[in-house]
Amino acid sequence: PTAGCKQSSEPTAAAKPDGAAPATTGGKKKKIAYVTNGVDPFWNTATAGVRAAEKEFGVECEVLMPPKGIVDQKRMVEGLLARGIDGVAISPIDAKNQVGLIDAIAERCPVITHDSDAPDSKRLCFIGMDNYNAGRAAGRLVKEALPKGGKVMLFVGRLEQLNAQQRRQGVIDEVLGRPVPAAGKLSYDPPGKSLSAGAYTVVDTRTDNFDYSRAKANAQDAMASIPDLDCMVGLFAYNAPQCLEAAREAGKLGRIKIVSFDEANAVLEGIRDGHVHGTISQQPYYYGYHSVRILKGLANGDKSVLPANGFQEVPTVEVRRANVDQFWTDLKKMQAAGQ
Amino acid sequence: MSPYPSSNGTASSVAPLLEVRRISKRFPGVHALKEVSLRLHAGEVLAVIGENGAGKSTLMKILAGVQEADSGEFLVEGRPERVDSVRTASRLGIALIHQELSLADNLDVGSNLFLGREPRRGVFLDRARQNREAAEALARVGLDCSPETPIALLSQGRQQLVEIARAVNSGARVIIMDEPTSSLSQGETDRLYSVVRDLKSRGVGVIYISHRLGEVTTLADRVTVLRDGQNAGELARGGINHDAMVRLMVGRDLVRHHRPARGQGEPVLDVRSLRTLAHPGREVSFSVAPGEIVGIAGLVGAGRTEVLRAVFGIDAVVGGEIRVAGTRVPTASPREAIEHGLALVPEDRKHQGVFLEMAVGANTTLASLGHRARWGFIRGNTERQRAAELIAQLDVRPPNPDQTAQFLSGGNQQKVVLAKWLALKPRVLLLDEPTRGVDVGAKQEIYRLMEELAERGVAIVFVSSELEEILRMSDRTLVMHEGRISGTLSREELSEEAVMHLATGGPATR
Amino acid sequence: MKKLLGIFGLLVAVFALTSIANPQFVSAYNLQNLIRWTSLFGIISIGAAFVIITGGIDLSIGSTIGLVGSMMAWLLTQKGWGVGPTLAAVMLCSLAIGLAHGLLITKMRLQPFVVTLCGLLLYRGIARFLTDDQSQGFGNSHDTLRQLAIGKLPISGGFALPAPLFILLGIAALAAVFLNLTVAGRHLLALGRNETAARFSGIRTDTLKIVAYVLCSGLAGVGGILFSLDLNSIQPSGLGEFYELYAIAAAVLGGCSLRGGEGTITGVIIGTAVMRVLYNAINILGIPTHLEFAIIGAVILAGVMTDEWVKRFAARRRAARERAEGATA
Amino acid sequence: MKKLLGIFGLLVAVFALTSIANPQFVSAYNLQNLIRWTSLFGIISIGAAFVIITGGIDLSIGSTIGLVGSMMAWLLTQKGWGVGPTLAAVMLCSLAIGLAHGLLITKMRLQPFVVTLCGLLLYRGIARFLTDDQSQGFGNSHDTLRQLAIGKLPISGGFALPAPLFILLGIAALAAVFLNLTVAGRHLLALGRNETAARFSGIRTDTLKIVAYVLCSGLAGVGGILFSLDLNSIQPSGLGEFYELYAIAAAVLGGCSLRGGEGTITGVIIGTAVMRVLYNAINILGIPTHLEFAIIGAVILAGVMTDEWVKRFAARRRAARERAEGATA
Ligand SMILES: Nc1ncnc2c1ncn2[C@@H]1O[C@H](COP(=O)(O)OP(=O)(O)OP(=O)(O)O)[C@@H](O)[C@H]1O
Ligand SMILES: Nc1ncnc2c1ncn2[C@@H]1O[C@H](COP(=O)(O)OP(=O)(O)OP(=O)(O)O)[C@@H](O)[C@H]1O
Ligand SMILES: [Mg+2]
Ligand SMILES: [Mg+2]
Repeated sequence: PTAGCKQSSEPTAAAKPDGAAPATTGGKKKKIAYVTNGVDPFWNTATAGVRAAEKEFGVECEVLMPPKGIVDQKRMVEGLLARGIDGVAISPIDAKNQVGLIDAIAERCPVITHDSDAPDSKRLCFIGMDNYNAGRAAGRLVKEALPKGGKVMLFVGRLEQLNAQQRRQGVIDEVLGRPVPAAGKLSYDPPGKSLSAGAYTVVDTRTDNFDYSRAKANAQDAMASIPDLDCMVGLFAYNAPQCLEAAREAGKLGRIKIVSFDEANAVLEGIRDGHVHGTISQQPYYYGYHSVRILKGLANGDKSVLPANGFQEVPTVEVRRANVDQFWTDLKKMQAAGQ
Repeated sequence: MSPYPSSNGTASSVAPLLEVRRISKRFPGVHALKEVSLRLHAGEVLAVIGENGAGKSTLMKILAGVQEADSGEFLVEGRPERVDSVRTASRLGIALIHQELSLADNLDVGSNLFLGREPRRGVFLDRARQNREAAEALARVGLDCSPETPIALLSQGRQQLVEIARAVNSGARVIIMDEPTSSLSQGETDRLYSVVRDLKSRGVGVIYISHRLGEVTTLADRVTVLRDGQNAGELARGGINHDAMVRLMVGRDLVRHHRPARGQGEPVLDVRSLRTLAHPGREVSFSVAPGEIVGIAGLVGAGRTEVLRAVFGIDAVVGGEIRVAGTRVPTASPREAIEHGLALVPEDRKHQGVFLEMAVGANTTLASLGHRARWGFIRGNTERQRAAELIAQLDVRPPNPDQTAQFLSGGNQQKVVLAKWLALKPRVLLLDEPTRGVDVGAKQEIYRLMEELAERGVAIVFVSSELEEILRMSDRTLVMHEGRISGTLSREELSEEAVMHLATGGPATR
Repeated sequence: MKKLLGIFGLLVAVFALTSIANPQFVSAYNLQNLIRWTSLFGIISIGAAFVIITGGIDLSIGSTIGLVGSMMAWLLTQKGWGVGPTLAAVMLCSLAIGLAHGLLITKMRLQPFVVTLCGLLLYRGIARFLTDDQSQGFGNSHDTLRQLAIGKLPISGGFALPAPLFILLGIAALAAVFLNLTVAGRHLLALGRNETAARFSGIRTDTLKIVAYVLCSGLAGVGGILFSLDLNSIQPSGLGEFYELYAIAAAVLGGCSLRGGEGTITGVIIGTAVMRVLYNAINILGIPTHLEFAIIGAVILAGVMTDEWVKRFAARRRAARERAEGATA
Repeated sequence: MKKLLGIFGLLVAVFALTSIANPQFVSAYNLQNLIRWTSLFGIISIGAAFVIITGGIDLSIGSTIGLVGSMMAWLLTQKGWGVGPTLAAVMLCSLAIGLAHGLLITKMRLQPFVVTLCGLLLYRGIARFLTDDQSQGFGNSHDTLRQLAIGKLPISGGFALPAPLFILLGIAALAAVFLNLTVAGRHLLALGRNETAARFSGIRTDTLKIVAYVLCSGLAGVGGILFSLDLNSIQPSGLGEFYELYAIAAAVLGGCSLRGGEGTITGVIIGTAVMRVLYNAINILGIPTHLEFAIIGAVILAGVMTDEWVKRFAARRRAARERAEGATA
């Protein structure tokens, strides 16, 4: 965390060892960039926040969504640095190993991380939430949905991503009633073996490499192979909607509980109709909003915008049938503000 | 303008069935046809002859709409027509049997026979009728196989018969045969004669291209000669004889010299009880002495090619052994065969001989590169030099090592293949139909070459379906019938009758 | 047909083994899913087969699916078009794509691999551009339309036949008739094996090739419509990625030769079924999903190899028989 | 060489336009990145070219990269192997993959597309299995080793040459010599043209093909090592996805014919450069990323088409000239 403050003492437009562009200077609109970790509806909501903040703070922010993972992310960042940029907010795909990349940005302009943090890097601050806790929150929703216990199956795009792992672990630990581990002491249960404690069983985790039809097939096959499956948890935004479709076709709506992450329309509809028990929203809108707000400040050399100990928490929201309508109208307002 | 020689061919009064005037055609680097004119009457057999590269095939392709002329007139029954595609040509009733096989080998015989002209019910294929008619068509050319046989299983010769049947069956009024007999043996050739006569009697006009002047003499009503892409003259029925034709083609008389038989001493090639895949039940044994020229005669499908392929290691053998100068040659490896001094000029030039898209020079040196390399590196100058020599030695036309091989005429491609092997200085040279599609001039050169090599002590084995060639060249003749050697004929015993007798399965005459 | 023995054996084997290992595999519900997926992928594989038979290849199938899928949802929901116009529009679009491929390949003599590789990038890009990278969906609307993909025809014992099956069967029937019984089909096979020979025989080779590419893209379009209706949430950047490879693999497994001129519709469908059954079996047996690629790759390879062995064995048998005859003769 | 004019023109054009639109494009920093990426992709494209020249294809390049990359990181960090043994192991692994491909294709007569398609699935699966789907990385260790990928050789004016460039140049030089100056190279081209005739000429066609596939996988292995060292973060299921297509596209752009027998190393490198410059230009010009694919697809297509046009035009010109001469003669 303190990494941020340490870094902040250095001049942001540091000398460029090998002739990269100087940051465009005060006169005209600052140009900043918002780099995501992929292409996903989730990031479209975040973009809405970016756009809103753009208007509010009068900066120009470019949103970059690398379609094919780390290589594209690296390539795009290099492009940004090459043409000169006044600040970058990035969601590292592999935080642990991308420290080098983030530090490379830090050499040329202020950099902050969002959604997924890289504490060992020279990033000035992190905007987001703790995926592990989010996972535990989802776990609580599962327990709520299955007071008498039952069989749970998890679905995710790729397990390699830190955020996926942390969420998954959070859900598992919560459902199996394990204690919260000390920070950085996360355990990892490799997929493929079914874990159970008390009335609850986490049967397995299925990955689909972001192929929606695989995601749906995985849900179907789960219901087929485990006729008495009680709950499906979608760890990525698109998983739950596919579980929902599968359940609907199987005629198991309501019979099989669905817990979700993020706020895909299908999920919110599902919650309202009572087909989905609930979802954990990370409020991506604020990722975008705060990123722009803070970068704007930093670009003008104003350190005061930095949050204490470099962590700007965006609280997760647990959406249930009770609060879904409110949440949805707010969401729509935010997205409208983005247009 | 070209002086048009008058002819007294049959029915010259009515407008000719087909006539072209002052046709010209250029290809990159070549002026294939220069104002060539040609005329064909109904019920006439017009032979078109000329050396390799004279432009025969090109002219025929133009007549059949495969290629378009740069300039010139095209008249059918006196009506000017524009033939820009095969479809228009066949609508006008013109069918071409290509010099190179053109079949789809994933289909059966029947489908190939009717390719493009399938009997149909609406959009549907009428298989029953197709098979029925196919059977008849095959019978007419004397091909004894079911219309449902996959074409890939037929030997070259049989495939050629299918192509002939296709054209004959197309109901065309003009049928062009570009070297139809090049892969046929005597039996099939005779069969073809009767087919042609039959067509003739039904008023079909036939254009017949062949380098076998004997055939021309027997068949043709009229002969048109091309030389270097120009009309070189015409011969009417009466005036058709070997020497006259040769004179018009090459513009000079060819001297034929007969040489004494030779080739004694220890055999350099010794084939013992060889059993090939095509005829696993039959054993083949023979040996060849240095400087000896051994011919293998037989009907198409007799298994001659299989024998050569097996000896050269292209196909695995079922049994038997092969020795060169006493040392046993490991079978089923052309490379080993080459190492032991064997070389094979294959029967299917296009697929097995030349590299069509590669330069002539590269073609000629390909097989011998390894032997002339230094540490696996090609020596550019030596290669170029060598290529030039070979091209000169075989008189390849055009003599340009950088010309792409596919733009050479059939005969010149054959020379290129020969050159590839001569570059290796083989001890035993195997030739499968060495003069297939090669004109008299080039033929003489190839014969001369064979003799030269023999003088130098090279043992030569050649498969030929041309009796004339067998009679002319071989010191000793092996006749094959259904996969076994049905007899061996010394130079004294050698005669057309003797060969045909053995080839058709008669008992050995000894 | 002989050629299909190996692959068919593989299908049966995997099917039998899985249903023994876990009876749920043959439960009505699972079979229904299995059939639906096989149908969806079968449709695009048949398209791929046509192009492969001409000796060509189409790498843009996946992107075409993506474009058609997102475009349909976009037109219906964002642009508020009616169902009829929308379907017409997207099908036209996919057919136009095929036409473009065909023209570029036949008239401009470009290599199919290159043309369709560009297509792969281009159509994906257009899809993302049109929709502004927003993921699309039908929500609860258009349920009638969606029946095309998720509808079922109930038959005895809680078992129902998914709608796509009928679409597949219809298309397959037409395709098989076209390929085996019509003159055009025969010409297609001929040109696939030896184009010059076909041209010399006066066959309209170019037209036929173009038709093949149009069919391929058209079927990809149908696939795109069905996939998006089935998923009800379409990500322009993701929908259909890699499907061209699945389609081609299925076609080749089913006995199409990439050298052209070979292939049967039955084979293609069996090939597709094998792939889908494998995916399904892996999930049903609870094998960790990250093993799935390895297993499928290995099994397909094994399948192709045994297939080859079978063929060779048959050939050797024939040779032996002839040898025997030869000896007696 | 003529064949390369079109594509080279395209490269120059894109380069010029971009540097005018945004001078930062030619900044030392950007050029360095550009060169590094071109080198990395160039290496694998050369491998692809060898296989393409034999008339084959290798779809498993990307997965091989993924496997080698993850395996190396896994051995170094998880298994604590030394650098030497690790490099040896992963290179052996990639060469073995090539050997397997070669043997299956030549001895079992399987179609390259099928074999390598299975490879695409298989190696990806193995990578995910080995690493248990955990993304790998070197953290801050192995910085010396990483110099292979991220190292620079400073030359005048703040401009430095990236290490991979030298690796590429080395490989390219060897490859070019092999292809143009050695007997084996000539034989490779010949067999690509007409395999039967090559066999009849006593060329070891099988051996040569195997060599080509070994080279291809081997270079993919080198690529895998460099990519993972460069990224310092390897996702077993993601690293190298689609790279086979990039490699093949580059090779084809560079004048390789998928019919075999044609291709130059220079061409391949130019082809790669075009693709990388395009990606980079789009970034530099701040074009919305979701247009990227569309633009690249369109430009490549345009490039191939103009190339074709140029060829035809040249041919027509030549014909006309000859006709004129003929007239005078
Ligand atoms: N497609 C082509 N492109 C370029 N040149 C060609 C082409 N086809 C033929 N030629 C050239 O045109 C000339 C005539 O060729 P053609 O095949 O008509 O000769 P031919 O009389 O049939 O010889 P052969 O008796 O050997 O078949 C030759 O010099 C040949 O090199
Ligand atoms: N690829 C093949 N597959 C199966 N059988 C074949 C094949 N090629 C030839 N045969 C058969 O083998 C036998 C010998 O064929 P081959 O070509 O050796 O005859 P040939 O005497 O050389 O006649 P040609 O004059 O055509 O050379 C024939 O019965 C032929 O049908
Ligand atoms: Mg000719
Ligand atoms: Mg023969």
